[in-house]
Amino acid sequence: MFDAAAVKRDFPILNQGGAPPLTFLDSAASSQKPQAVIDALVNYYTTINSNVHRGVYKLAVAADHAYDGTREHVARFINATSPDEIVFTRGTTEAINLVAATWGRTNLREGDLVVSTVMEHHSCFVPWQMIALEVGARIEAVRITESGELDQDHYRELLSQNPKVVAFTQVSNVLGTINPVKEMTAQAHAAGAVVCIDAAQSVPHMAVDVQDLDVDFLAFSAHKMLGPMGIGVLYGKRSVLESMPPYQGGGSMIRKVTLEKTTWADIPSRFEAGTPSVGDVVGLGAAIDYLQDLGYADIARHEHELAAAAIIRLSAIPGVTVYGPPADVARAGVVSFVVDGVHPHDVAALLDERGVAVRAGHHCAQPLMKALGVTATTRASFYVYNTIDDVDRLIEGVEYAQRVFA
Amino acid sequence: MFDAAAVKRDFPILNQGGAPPLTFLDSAASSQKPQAVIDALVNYYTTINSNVHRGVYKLAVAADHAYDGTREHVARFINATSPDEIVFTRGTTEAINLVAATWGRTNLREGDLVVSTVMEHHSCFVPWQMIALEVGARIEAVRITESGELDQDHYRELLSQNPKVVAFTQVSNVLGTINPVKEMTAQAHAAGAVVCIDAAQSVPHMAVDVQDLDVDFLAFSAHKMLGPMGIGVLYGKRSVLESMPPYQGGGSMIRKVTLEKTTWADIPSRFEAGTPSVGDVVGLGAAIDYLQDLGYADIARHEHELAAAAIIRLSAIPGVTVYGPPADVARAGVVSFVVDGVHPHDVAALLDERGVAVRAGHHCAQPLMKALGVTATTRASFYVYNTIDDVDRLIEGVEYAQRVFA
Amino acid sequence: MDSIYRENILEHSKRPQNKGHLDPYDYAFEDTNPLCGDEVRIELRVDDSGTVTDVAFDGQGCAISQASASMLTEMILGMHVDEIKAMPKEELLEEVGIELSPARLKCALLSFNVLKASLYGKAVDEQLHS
Amino acid sequence: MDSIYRENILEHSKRPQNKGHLDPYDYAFEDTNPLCGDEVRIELRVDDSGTVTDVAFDGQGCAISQASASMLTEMILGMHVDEIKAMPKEELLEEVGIELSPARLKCALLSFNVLKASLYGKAVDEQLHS
Ligand SMILES: Cc1ncc(COP(=O)(O)O)c(C=O)c1O
Ligand SMILES: Cc1ncc(COP(=O)(O)O)c(C=O)c1O
Repeated sequence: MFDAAAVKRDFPILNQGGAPPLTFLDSAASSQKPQAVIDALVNYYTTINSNVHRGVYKLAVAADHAYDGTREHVARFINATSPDEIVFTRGTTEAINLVAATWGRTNLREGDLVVSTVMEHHSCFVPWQMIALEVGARIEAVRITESGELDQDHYRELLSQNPKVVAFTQVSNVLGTINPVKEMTAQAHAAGAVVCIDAAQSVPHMAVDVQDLDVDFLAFSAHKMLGPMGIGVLYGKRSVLESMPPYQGGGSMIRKVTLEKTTWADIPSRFEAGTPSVGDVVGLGAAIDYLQDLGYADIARHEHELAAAAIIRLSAIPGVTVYGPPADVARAGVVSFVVDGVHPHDVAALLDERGVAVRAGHHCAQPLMKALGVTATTRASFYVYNTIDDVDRLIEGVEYAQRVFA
Repeated sequence: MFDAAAVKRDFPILNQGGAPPLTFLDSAASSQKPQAVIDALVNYYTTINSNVHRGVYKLAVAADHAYDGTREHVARFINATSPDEIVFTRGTTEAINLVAATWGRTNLREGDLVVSTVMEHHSCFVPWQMIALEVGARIEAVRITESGELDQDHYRELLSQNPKVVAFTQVSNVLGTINPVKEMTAQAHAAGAVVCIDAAQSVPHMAVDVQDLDVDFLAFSAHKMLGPMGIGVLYGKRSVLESMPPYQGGGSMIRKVTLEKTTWADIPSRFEAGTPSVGDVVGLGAAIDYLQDLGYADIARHEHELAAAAIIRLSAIPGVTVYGPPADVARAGVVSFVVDGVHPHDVAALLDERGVAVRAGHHCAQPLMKALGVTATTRASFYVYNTIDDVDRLIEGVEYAQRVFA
Repeated sequence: MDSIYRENILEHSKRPQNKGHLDPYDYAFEDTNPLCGDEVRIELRVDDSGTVTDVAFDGQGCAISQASASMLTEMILGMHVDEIKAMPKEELLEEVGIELSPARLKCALLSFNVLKASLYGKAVDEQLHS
Repeated sequence: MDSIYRENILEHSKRPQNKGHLDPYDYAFEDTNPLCGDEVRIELRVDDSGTVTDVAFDGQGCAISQASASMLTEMILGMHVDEIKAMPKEELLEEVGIELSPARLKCALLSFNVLKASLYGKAVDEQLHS
């Protein structure tokens, strides 16, 4: 059985004591880090630290080994066909910008169609909107249904207009919806489009197999999956990556530089200009180990249990509206809600008085807020270290907020 | 007096023991980290960690405080007029790419001139070459003199052609040359050009005052100044930054997103899309504290002492050629050399057998290698934790390499 | 810990003063706080001497932003435009009377910034970048 | 620790075998290792049956890359082109006979990759992206 209380003991920030104790329900924004990840960082800086790719001395060789070894580890983790398909970036945002700026600027032309959705995080929408505006392409967003799912009829209608690229999220950071990436990708490919997936909210919570999904690009961030901030991954299919010009220019991404002309390194180095964040890459490797030790099947089951309890109990409180798919379907552990007469921001602040950390606002999804007809929601998100007690404290906190504003 | 031996004790990686002990002479590639910086990272992840800019709960407020507080700290450190002029990036490379891609793509037109130099690191040359090629601008490189200084006559000649931008390094990562940034900037401004300075090798080693230099942009990396990998700084003059469109799209850099149109946040957020590397920013703050405690006057004196000793003793070995300014002028602690009959790579590998870590190769400065008429050099670089013993071991190692290849 | 939701905040946010619109008005401005989606619009009517005779605010947002806007309208009624221009933000914060984190400070000061912008003649469709 | 600069490496790097050029040649290719600036060019002459009758290499670089190129030329002299095509890299590495880090492995295999590319008919001005 999954023992969340034991897991929680691995996270020093959650065991600081204090009154009220911390109930951390904002992992969708950024997760906490287990001791193993912190130790990996410390170990890196106290025994390995060196720049990579260019040194012949022992530390540099060790750093290379750690860096490229983690690249292989990540490739296996998402079942890429080769470590060459793994590009390290700062995070999901940079990964998607990289695709929009290189693949996008090379392939999109005036009048072309880009398909996205109204449930996107700004990081998966704005980069495409920017490049579309720059080249004169159109961008259309798939609508959502009442229950917070993508409107597949609308999707097919947009595909019939032969978009060049389809960019959307695997899991909504507001609704918890899990989109059918595999099916949608097959349809997009049949329509001739390249598929770019925002996996920021999926990879931390479920097993992702890029070959099974058959996506062209997939992006995620270490900091949402128990790893350090400042590092993330862009997966790209070899053939697509190889066709792309570089993103940033600088050290490591070149083959030969002359004053007249520069030629580019092979993938993945071509997309990794400058000194990478080697320590954070090592930390990401430790986070993957930790998650795999727990096992994704158990993780998903545990999170669903907590989210379902939260949805059911929140919905039972008069004046509380919960958004997204219901408790009894496959969905992620993200629960957004609104309390009548109490601004979401005030709900969060009053929960904080009780030690419950949740997020309030537009969650970087303003088009979705507009579609839901709200300016903001309060969001509780669950992860491996949360327990059913945390749900109790969330519910008590919401009732407290209602009493204060009664 | 500056006590390098005491300083060295603060760096766990340099005190691991082992035989032969580690003589680390590759700080120009990436410096080691003092315990204080490692502690700052650990403290961040065990007591503060949270996403920034959007949370109302206590951790999020603490993370905001740490993040924006360090921004103020950095602003004071380089004497910017406001923290708004400090943009956090992954490092120098990303900072310069940001400028080339936003300011460059907005302001450069066909036929415009970009002035750089032959001594640039690829990170300060390739981004400008890429954007120049994209828009059809010309790029010209200032030549160097015999002693490895910029040819100021050539510079003035290029300025007379009214370049739009002048981009160069404050300190050469191969030669150790310190360029007269203030004078060159004044001349560039008189010619109507914007000035972008690569300070990757200067900020770690000398006090830099952006108002005194009057540069428009200045970039540096934390990892070369005792801080963590994965974080760096772009300084930009407020008026110039405010005129620029965003770089990457995503969370935090927006003001309002609709499906039709997005408006941008104010500076500096406009240039910081996505979750930043908050822990690494905190680590950078600790590194600045550490350097300021040591004092830049003492640091510069100490490094010059070591570099001068190395230059004099290397030059005295028959068959060894040292590049860059002589020992008795103001120069940085970077010493490049070539040993007749032994490839630079083999010199480095043989030094490594003796525990001496130096770099060999083109040092991401292929145009400079060409100008020097070599394919590669061996480079020793000194920092706060190096002692005169390290110079001894370098010299012994070079003599050993000569014996092996005799 | 001390709650920031003191009586005066709750009172003003539940029963805001001067909420609504003026027609015609002499000064008006509105802005949004991207953090929480707060929106505030302020409208003023002044007499010939420059004294505020009527004030109204509208908008939506968290209790802090709505309460502080309500308090602010009460404070400036009867003040001269020049006095308002010279008013430091601390005066409003004192009235609000609670310790605020930097993020919540933005909520509390939204109405204050909108008021100042209106007097300095910003166009209504121009956004405050504060 | 054990030095990678064993006698055989030093011997070959100081006195390389088959260094120079062939004119005419049947196969040729050259490439650069961006890491250390190593350059290797290999030229081959084969008889009608496809057996290597002459081989030459040129270039500059570290001792490992030069020595391994020198060894490689010795190994393939008299071999059939098809044999060379089938030759695994381990054969050369065994000859080199030292433990190499991944970076130095690239130095040791530069000549091997150049040789293979020449036989698979890559144009001389095409760069190997290996
Ligand atoms: C669905 C989704 N996409 C993208 C992002 C952006 O990730 P990051 O800020 O790490 O780049 C997030 C999180 O902020 C997210 O939830
Ligand atoms: C002069 C100079 N500029 C730029 C860089 C690039 O810095 P980074 O790799 O941290 O982006 C370096 C170091 O690699 C350097 O020495």
